[in-house]
Parts: sequence; structure tokens; C-alpha cells
Amino acid sequence: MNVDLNIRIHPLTRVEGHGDLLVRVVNGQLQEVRWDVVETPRFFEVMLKGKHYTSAAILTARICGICSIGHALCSVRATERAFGVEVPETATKLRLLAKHGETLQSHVLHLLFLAAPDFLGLPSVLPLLQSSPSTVALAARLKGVANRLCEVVAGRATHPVSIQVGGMAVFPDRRELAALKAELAGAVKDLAAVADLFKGFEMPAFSRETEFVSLKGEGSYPWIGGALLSSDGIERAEDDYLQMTNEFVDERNTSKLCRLSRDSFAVGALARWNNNHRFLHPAARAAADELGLGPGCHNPFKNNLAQLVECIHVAHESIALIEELLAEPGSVQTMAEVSPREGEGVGAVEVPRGILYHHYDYDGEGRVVRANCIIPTTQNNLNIQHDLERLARNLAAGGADDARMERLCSMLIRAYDPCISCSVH
Amino acid sequence: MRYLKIDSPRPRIAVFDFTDCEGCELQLANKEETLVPFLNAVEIVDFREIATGEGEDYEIAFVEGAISRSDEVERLKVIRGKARLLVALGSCACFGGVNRMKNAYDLDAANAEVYGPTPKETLPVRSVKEVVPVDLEIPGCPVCKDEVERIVRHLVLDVPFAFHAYPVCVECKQRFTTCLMEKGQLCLGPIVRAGCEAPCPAGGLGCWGCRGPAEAPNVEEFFALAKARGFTDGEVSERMAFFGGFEGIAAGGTR
Amino acid sequence: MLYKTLRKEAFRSVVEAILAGSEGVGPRRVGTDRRGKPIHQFLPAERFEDMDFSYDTTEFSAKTYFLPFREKLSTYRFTDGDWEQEIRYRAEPRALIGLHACDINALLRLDKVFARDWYPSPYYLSRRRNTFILGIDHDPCEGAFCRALGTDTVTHGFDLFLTDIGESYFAAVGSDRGLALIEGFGAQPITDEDSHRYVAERKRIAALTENGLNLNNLPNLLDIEFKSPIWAKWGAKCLSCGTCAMVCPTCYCHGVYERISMDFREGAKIRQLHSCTLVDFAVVAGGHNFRPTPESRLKYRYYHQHRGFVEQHEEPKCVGCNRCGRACLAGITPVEVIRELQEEVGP
Amino acid sequence: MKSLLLPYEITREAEMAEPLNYNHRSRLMNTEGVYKAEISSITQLTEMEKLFHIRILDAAERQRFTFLPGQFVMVEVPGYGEVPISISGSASNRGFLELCIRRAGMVTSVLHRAKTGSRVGLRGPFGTSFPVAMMRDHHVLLIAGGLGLAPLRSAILHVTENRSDFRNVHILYGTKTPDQLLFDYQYEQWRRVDGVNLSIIVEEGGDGWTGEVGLVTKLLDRIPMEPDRTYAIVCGPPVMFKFVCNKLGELGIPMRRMFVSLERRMHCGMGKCCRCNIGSTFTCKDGPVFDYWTAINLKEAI
Ligand SMILES: Cc1cc2nc3c(=O)[nH]c(=O)nc-3n(C[C@H](O)[C@H](O)[C@H](O)COP(=O)(O)OP(=O)(O)OC[C@H]3O[C@@H](n4cnc5c(N)ncnc54)[C@H](O)[C@@H]3O)c2cc1C
Ligand code: SF4
Ligand code: SF4
Ligand code: SF4
Repeated sequence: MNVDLNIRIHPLTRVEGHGDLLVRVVNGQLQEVRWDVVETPRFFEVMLKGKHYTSAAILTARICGICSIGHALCSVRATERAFGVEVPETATKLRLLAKHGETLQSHVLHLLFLAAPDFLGLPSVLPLLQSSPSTVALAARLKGVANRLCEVVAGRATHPVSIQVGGMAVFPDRRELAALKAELAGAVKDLAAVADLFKGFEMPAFSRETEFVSLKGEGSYPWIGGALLSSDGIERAEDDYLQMTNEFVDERNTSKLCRLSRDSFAVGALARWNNNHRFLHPAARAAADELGLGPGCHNPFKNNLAQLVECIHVAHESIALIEELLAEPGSVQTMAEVSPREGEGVGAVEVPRGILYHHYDYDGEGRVVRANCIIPTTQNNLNIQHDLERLARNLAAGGADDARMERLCSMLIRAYDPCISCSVH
Repeated sequence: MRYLKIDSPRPRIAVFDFTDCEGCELQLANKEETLVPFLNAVEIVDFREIATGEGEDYEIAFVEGAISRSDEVERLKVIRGKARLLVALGSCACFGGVNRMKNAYDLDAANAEVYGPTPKETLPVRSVKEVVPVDLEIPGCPVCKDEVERIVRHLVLDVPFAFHAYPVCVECKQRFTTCLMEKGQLCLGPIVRAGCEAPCPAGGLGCWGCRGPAEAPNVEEFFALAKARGFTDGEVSERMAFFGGFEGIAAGGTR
Repeated sequence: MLYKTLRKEAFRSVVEAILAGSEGVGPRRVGTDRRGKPIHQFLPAERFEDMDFSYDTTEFSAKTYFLPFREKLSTYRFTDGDWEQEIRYRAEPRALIGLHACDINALLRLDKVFARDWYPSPYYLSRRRNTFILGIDHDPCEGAFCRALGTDTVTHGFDLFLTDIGESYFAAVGSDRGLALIEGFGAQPITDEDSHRYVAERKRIAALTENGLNLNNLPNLLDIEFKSPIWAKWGAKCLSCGTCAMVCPTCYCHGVYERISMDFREGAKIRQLHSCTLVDFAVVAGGHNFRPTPESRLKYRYYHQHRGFVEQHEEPKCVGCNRCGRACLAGITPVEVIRELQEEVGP
Repeated sequence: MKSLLLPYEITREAEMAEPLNYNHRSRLMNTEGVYKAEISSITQLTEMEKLFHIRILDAAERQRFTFLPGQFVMVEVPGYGEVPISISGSASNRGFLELCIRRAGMVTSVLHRAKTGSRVGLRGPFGTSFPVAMMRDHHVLLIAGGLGLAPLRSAILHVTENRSDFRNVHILYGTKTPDQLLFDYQYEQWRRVDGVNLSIIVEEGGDGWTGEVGLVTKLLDRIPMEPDRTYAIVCGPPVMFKFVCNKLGELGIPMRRMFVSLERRMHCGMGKCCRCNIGSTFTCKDGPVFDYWTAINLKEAI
């Protein structure tokens, strides 16, 4: 059966930001498939110029409303490395806890609000309000815990306030921390329910050999800083991030594009899983087994499962972190002295959608001379394009109709959980 | 919706975003205690970030983000044409937000720096009301969900809404936050509109003014007292310019 | 009033007994100000060590334990077209430990409004009734002018009030529950010598507190000097941020607002502290503002403290703690304003 | 030490029996309890004003509820707020209260959207009243501008219902334009009461207006005065009663026989919130009705 298809989605829904999908099939032959990022550019790197180091994290948090904590963490890390600041241990723990809050929040949003409707054949989560209120309540509950974790630790869930150069500005209220610990125990149960839900979802059978890039785990599942690792065996220091990204600009996209050993590479939960799964909490690994997520997975749709596995990991690790924090003495230091100096620093942080890099050059006054930010979705964009080409070709050859083509292509893009406004910062 | 024997149809709303981080939209999907009733109180006909489907028949349009490209201007005008009520959501929409700082740089040079030989279209950043008339502005970076909920309840019953006229300091007191100015930090709280519940000072960060000026702020005295505490006029002005809310308000205290 | 002495060492046991029996609130150190001085707040405390009784003053006053910033007055439950109102004003027992005289005097001022005037407030009364107050005497704090207002000493309104007289505390016992408490820890009847020591100690403190300020003429002065240019001068500095009233132990101006739940099934009536210095204090529907300038609002605050309240209750509302002066970022301090007002007319 | 802090239940009975040790027995009442009342009828008076008939639901409470002309009630729309509204109706009416409400802000807008049968809360009555007892055997001048007729109407009804108690009665009413005139359907009725003179004036007449044009003060010129036997009640915006009272003063009426009703922002009605404070006076409990001498002595009153 030879079909003609002409699919144009402008813009794709249930993703963060504006991206267009175009698929053209003539006579069962794929003519063109395009993933175009059309988001309005914002020029953060330019706006950073001349800014005082104290405002860099506040500004860059606004690159993304979903992973603002990740941006803030990455920004202060770059600055601290430029100034040679040693962050107090307690602050490091608090930062990781905030990071976990964000990972949980972002993944839950993606899994249940954005991705799940595809698997349930619904246009959005809204119809679920009527048909399955308990699922919506479950999602809301999980997001609630995650947001509260961010609020208690970082002061606010979106655009955090306590993450500052030198450490964390305040130690959270202990009663609230203790309450969160109990809530997280509930979240672990809720996540089991989510896992049950996802077990029932059919992940499209699709796979394409891909290079996966993430932070390199050393003793623990990596989130903040450290060496960079590709599944093709490339390893680089944090400072050498440019050699892991090789950004370039093309005509169509307002987002830049990246490549490494191959035509493109992928970052995100699946990359982290493939590169570092052995460091996951046992409960998370067990869940992966049950969900059918194995090591060396090259099916991008299973990024959803990797995210779910990470949720379980961070929930468990957060409980442990809170226990450690509650044992700290009342007068514990969370801020180090900061004295600005000329120099540059790089920060790399695993945000929900993959590795994020910030790189600042400072003058002696602590003002930014030059800045560079490389966002996960920027790194994924080309890989999405390549995956789409393969998927569309397969589907066209298999005689898929409009609806099926549109649905699976959209689902594929969504599986990457792209953060488009982020990528066009 | 039926309350006190007053029947109100669920208002049909749509959410659109422009140049921004989508953090404000995200707040609409936050706050689990009330999320379900919130989504039930209105009828969402278009909300790209969380739902597929483009309804045209909305009454209330929430517009998030600043305007910085010609296609955005066009899209915004279409929205204005269809909406009975246009609500600017968040500081980007209300003031231009952090994006407004872009206007201080040469755009061609900026383009060359970021995109090299393939520059992208970009216009000086404008707030929504600089492009089309706006009926209601909800400031905040991000907006405070509690306040949005309150506004939506007023929209449902179609009764006027009033923002707090007073500055953030009031809400600091309410939270027992020790004044950061007392501790030696700079904080714009005394001249910024309350309503956020002062999360920033509580989290150890002086207010950066994301909600824009309180009613009749005493900007002149603020510069003076900041100076007395060792903060230069430049530092204060830089911070006031951060979210664009104080555009046109200088040390003289007038717009 | 009954007086007793209490051994110094027993103080800790008394406090611990209070903490064992109810929620305790006391002065806690929360940070250091930009000049390196400690900042204190009245906050819930679990252990004796949590509190620092050598504190000078607190940033916020203890009024919040009687007039919280936000308080639910009643709730509503809606059913189709109808509703039910529910009112609750039950306060849980609580002890305030370590209040100074000015703060207890401040409570007496609030009593006049909320317990003794027309329409006593059951919400306030419930908190007042259920709060045990242990006061302590202390050396005067910087900038305070309690002596001029006679609020450096306190005669009632507490359960126990302790003055350090060397080996022991001179304890004024204000209630039967206060008596029961210290009797359990070996309180002794006072001797003549104890009284002498007490009087000497009060003299010493009084001398330190004296700052030459005389407020006798103030109520009249405020009326006469209503159009004085000094108001314009201080008004120009005022930020209209309400901080002075928020930290003041006696400011009680408030607003009442209602909230409805997102599902329109429940409502609540909430009282929230406001301040006469905030811009919308006297705005009415349609936008007319009866006090449109910072000048008029600041003046009104002084007028209410030192004249309006006198007309209503025969004494100023202010207790001279200078919290407002200390907290004001613009540096408007009551002593300075009052002195200028007095100089305006000449000595 | 358990007995130290036994929880203490605040009840009216306990407070009366065992008052706080402040040498004082507080008249404790449930300050926030409202009468539940039903909007039994709504009349659109002008574009901005509606007249609401409100009936307290509980029959016993309804019987007990009495007020004096000039007093106000706090009307609560649960979930939205509470506003002070003067009682426009007659004090002799026990069946329902008449409230004339202008759509001004949030709460009044909800009220304007309310339907017959909607249930609201009532507290009160609060405040001072017009000196109807003192006015006996005197000439009476009742002067209103704009919405000022809302509170004044209770005095008008009292005077017309008890006509024999008073000597000459003049009612003067002015608004900006004819379509703002409140209760116009009742003018005929008031005019017909023996010896009651009603004059209406508008600032901008426009087409079709055949009546007087100008300010209310203009009407005063035509009234024969016996100043030492006259009481005047003036309700309206501050600018208006300033002019009117000055004029009345010129005509020889002593300040203590002129009464005005002041308006300030209010949040409690009980002299607690201070929002209605003028100088050292609470509009809600020392007012809203003040004699003019007191009013001009209040700082910032006029
Ligand atoms: C003694 C007295 C009698 C009144 N009688 C009437 C009357 O008979 N008819 C009538 O239409 N109006 C009357 N008003 C005015 C009426 O109270 C206001 O129009 C009303 O409070 C506006 O409330 P809102 O919520 O609609 O406006 P918003 O502007 O939303 O006001 C919010 C809140 O501010 C307070 N407030 C605002 N304006 C006033 C005001 N003018 N007076 C007192 N409080 C205010 C109220 O607590 C109100 O809930 C009277 C006012 C007073 C003081
Ligand atoms: S921290 Fe800022 S907002 Fe808070 S009281 Fe101080 S100046 Fe005001
Ligand atoms: S404290 Fe200031 S910066 Fe923070 S949310 Fe409030 S207005 Fe915005
Ligand atoms: S007015 Fe100032 S000095 Fe007086 S009691 Fe209040 S805070 Fe203290």
C-alpha cells in the first residue's frame, strides 16, 4: 500500500516551548522529515555580560521554568569553580536534595501530564479529570511533594532563591524537613503505582544505535559536576565540555545543534541510565527490571521508563539525605566566604533532560565578561531529527496512515521531553 | 458553577506563551491541593504546554512572555481580537521581564555573538501592553499560584480584583523573616508590590523586584537608604532594571 | 500583689517545668545584624538552651501570639445556594517566657482594646487567657524611651515577673498559677533586705533608662502641631512599608478579608494585620484615599499612638520600646520625631 | 506542673462568672456570628444602584432586630467580604431591611450579581443614629446629595411616618444627572404627606429635564428659616456637606443642630480595625452620624 502523507504540526503540544514537526511521504517513500525549533531567541549569553556574579544564577534560572534549579546549580558551580570557592559539605547535600526535588517534579510532570495521555489515547491530562480522577490526584500528589521539597530546600520550586554562590543561603526549617521525609515515604508508594500504570503502556518497538553522553558516575549516580562520559568510550574533564558538545548553528533552527563521535548524540535519563545504571538505588534497579528497561537500551521511547526509574532513585536518596541533614548541628555553616577573582569556570549538571553546561569568564570585580550555556535539548535536537528520520521511514515503508505517523512521531519527540525555550536561551 | 444561587458558566480560557521560560504556565499546573478544582473551575480550550487541541472560542486569554519577534506581534494581535479579556501572566508579559535587559545591548552584535554568520530575527523586547491593550496584569517571576487562583475565582464570578498596594516588607514581617537589609544585604522589598508572600528574603535572597513597583513607591528615599548602607546608585538601578518592572521609574520616584 | 524570692539556680527548673507543661515561646537568637549585634525573636522553644535571656530586644514583638498576622475568624461551608457558618476561637495553652516590662505593658494596652472596650474579642481573650507570662527585668535597650512613658516597670498582666537582686530573683507573683509554679521550686517570702535590694536595683535600671524625654505635653502638641512642617520632612522619608506597625507591640490596625476555596465550597473570613502607614489603609471603593500622602499617614500613626489612644483610653498606646525606630529602614525614630515636634514650639 | 496551663474555654458564661483580672466584666459576645438573611427582593434603582430587601431568616432574631435611622449594618457575602451599608428602610419595619447598594468594588459587585433568594450574613446594627428624638417639635431639613439619600431615607421615612412630631419638613435632594436620582418612584408619595416639601435638583439637566438645575445649596435660599427651631441632617459626599453646612451656618443654624453622616473605609464595625479612624474617633462606633461641631473638630474629617 503506497500512501502520501503530509503532516505539519505547528507547534507541537505538550512539550516545553515551540517546535514544529513536518513529515512528507510520497508514494510510501519518505521525502522529508523535519524537527524545527522555532522558539524565539532570548540571548541570555549576551544579557549575562557585565552582570555581577551574584545575579548570574538568578538570571540563568530564567532560561527555563522547569529546570530552573538545575540552571541555578550549574551557574553557581561555574562561578564557584572560577573563584575557587569550597562549598560547605552541608550545602552540597542541600543542593543535591533540591536537585532531586526538581528531577522528581520535572519527570512526574512529563510522565503523567505530558506523556501518559499519548499512551492512553487522550489529547491531554484534562479528560482524565473526569475519567480517572485518581490518576490526576496521584500525579498532583507526587508533584506536590517534589515542589515542596524544592520550596523547603531552595526557597521556591520555580526560580530558586537559596542557591547562591558560596553555598545555600539558609538551612531549611527542620520541622518541614522532617515532614517531607514522611511525605517522601508516601511518594515512594505513589511511584510504585505509577510504575504499575506504565507497565501497562506499550512502548513502541523502535531502536536506533545512539551515542549516549552523561556525567560519569564515580561511586554514585552522578548529578552535579564530575567527568563527562560517552557510551562510545569518550571521556573528558568537566572543563573540556566543548569537546563533548561541538555546538554549531544551522539556518532553520533557533536552537544550536551538537555532535560528538557520530552524526548526533543523546543526553537525558536514558543516557544516564545506560552509562551509570549500576549506581542506582536497588529499588530503582528492581523497578527497571520490572518495566523491561535493560542496560544498553537504544529505544528513545524508553526514556520515559528511565525517567520513572530515576524518580524512584531520587525519592529513596532524598529520604537518606534528609536523615543526614537532620543529624546536623543547629549552627551548621551553609555558606562559604566568596571573593571574586579574574578567571573562568565551568559547571556541568545533570538536569532532568540531560547535561547542562554553564561557562563564565569573570573580571577581577566579579563581573561576567563572557558566558556560554549549553542546554540538554540543544544536544538532543539533532538526535531527535535522526531518530525521526528513521522512525518515519520505517512507518512509511510499513504503510502507516496519517494518524499513526503523526502520533508516533509526536510521541518520539515527547519522549525526549524537550525543553525548547531552554534550548533557545 | 453555582454559588449563592448565582450561576456562572465556566469561563473558557486559553493560555499562550511568547518569549519566556514557561515557568508561569507551569505554576498553573502546580499546587496539588487545588489543582483538580482549579482545572474544573475553568474550561481550558487551548494550553499548548499541557494539552493538545486548539480551541478558538476562548473568552479569557492568559498571555505569558514578552514580545520580541514580528510573528509574535501578529499572533498576539489575533489573540487580542478573539479574547474578551486579555490577561498578562508573569513579569515577562507585564514588563518584559529579564528579557528586557536585552534591549541594553546592540541586537546585531548580540546576534553575531550567539549565532555567528546565521543571525536570527529579533526585535527589542516589549511587554504585552506595549503591543496590544491588556485587561489585567499578574506580575511575578514566576507568578504566585495562590494569587492566580484568587484572580481566577474572581474571573469566574466576574467581579473586580485588587492587588495588594503595599510592598513586600509586610509579607516578610508576616513570615518572621529577619530583615535582610538589617543583615547587610540589598533588598528591593520596600518598593516592590507584595503578593508573593516574600519567598526570596525568607530564602536568604534580597528581593529583586520581579513583581514591579508597589503603589507610590518612595524610590528616592530608597536610593538614599541603600546608599547609607553602602550600596551604590548603580547597584540599585541595576537591580531595579532586572525584571523591567521599574522601567521609567528613576531615583526621582516618578514614571 | 504577692512577692517572693526565688533562688537563681531554680530559674532553669522553673522554665523547664513550663516547657514540660505546654508550648513555650521565648527569646531566641536568629542571626547577627550588619553591625555585628545579635538579633533575637520570640520563637517557640523546646529546651532551656534554645533561649537567650540576656537579649536586649526582639525584632518582632510578642503581639503575634495574641494577634497573629493572619487569623481565621470564621469559616463557611456552602451547599447549593445556602451556607453554614462555623466559628472557633479556642487557643491552646502556651507560655511566653522572658518578656520585658514594655512588652507586658503593651499587652495591657491591647487588653484595653480587645478585652475591655466595646465588643471584646473572644479570639484575643482566648489567647490571653491561655497564655502564661513569665516576665524578666533587664537593663534598658538602646533608643528605648519606656521611662518617659512609665512602661519600664509593670504592675500586672503577667503570671510571674522576676527581677535580679543578686543571689536570687525578686518575684512579683501575678496569678495563682504563677504562685503554684514557683512554690514548687522553693520560693521564699521576701525579707526587708530583699525589698531594699529590689528598690536599689530598680533605681539603678531607672537611672540607666532616663533620657530626659518628657512626653507630658505630647497629646496637646500633636493636636496643635497638626500642620507642622516636620511632618512633611519625615513623611518624605517614609517608605510606607508598614514595618513600624508590624513590629510594634501595640499596633493592631487590621483588615478583614474573605477567601473562597477553589471549588467554591468553602469560605473563610480572615483578619490580617495592616498598618496605617500603608498606602491603601484609608482607600475607599472608587479610589478615593482619605490619607493619600506618606506624610498624612505617618502623622496619623503618631497621632493615634500619642493622642487618639489617650482620648479613648487615658494613656498613650506606645510603650516606648523603639522597635519601630530600630526597624525603620528610613531611620525614622520616635524619639527624634517627638523631640523635633517639641522643639518646633520651643522649650 | 500539668495544672499550670489547663486549656481555658472562652465562653460568654465563663467570662461573666470569672472575668479576667482586669477589674472589669467584659460584655463578651460572639463578635463574628452573623444573622443569616435572605435577599427577598431586588429593585434596580439606577444603573449603579439596586435596592435589596433583606430578611433575617430566623423569625425570633428578625423580631429582635431593631435599629435607629442612620445606623448601618455589616453585610457579608461569605467568601467575598463584608461591607458597611446604611439601612435605608423604616425603623418601624420588622419584616425586612431595605439596603440601597451601589456597585462600587468587589463585594458590592457580587451583591449586584446575587439573585433573589441568595443568602448573605448580617451583623449589626452599628453606629450612632440621627437625632430623631431631639428633633421633636422642630423644623426639619433633610438634605441629601447622590447616594446620601440611602442613609437619609431612613430619616425621611421616620419623619413621614411620625409627621405630627415635627414642624415644617423640607427634603432637598440633588444629584449630578437625572438618571442618578434614587427612589424617584417614591417622590410623589413623600410629597403627598401633609406639610412635607420635597425639592429635587440636578447639576446637569440635559434634554427632557424640566426640573431645577444647580447645586443643592441653591434650594436652601428659598426655604423660610427659623434657625433656632431647626434641625438639619445632611448626607452626601464631603464636599457637598461642607458647602451645605457652611450655608446653614450663615443662615443661623447652630453647628450642634446640624448632623452629617461620615464615610470611611471599614473592616469590622466594632472600633477594632482602625480603618475608619478620623483623628481619635471611630466612624463606626462614635459615628457615622456626627453633629457638625464634632465633625469639624475631627482632624482630617472634612
Ligand atoms: C457607615 C457607612 C454606610 C454606608 N452605606 C452605604 C449604602 O447605604 N449604600 C452603598 O452603596 N454604600 C454605602 N457605603 C459604602 C460602602 O460600604 C462601600 O461602597 C463598600 O464597602 C465598597 O465595598 P466593595 O467591596 O464593593 O469595594 P472594594 O473597593 O472592593 O472594597 C474592599 C473593602 O474595603 C472597604 N471599603 C471600601 N470602600 C468603602 C467605603 N466607602 N466605606 C467603607 N468601607 C469601604 C470594605 O471593607 C470593602 O469590603 C457605606 C459606607 C459606610 C462607612
Ligand atoms: S528583607 Fe526586604 S522585604 Fe523583607 S523587610 Fe527587609 S527590606 Fe523589607
Ligand atoms: S520577594 Fe521580590 S523578587 Fe521575590 S518573588 Fe517577591 S517580588 Fe519577586
Ligand atoms: S510605636 Fe514604636 S516605640 Fe512605640 S510601642 Fe510601637 S514600636 Fe515601640
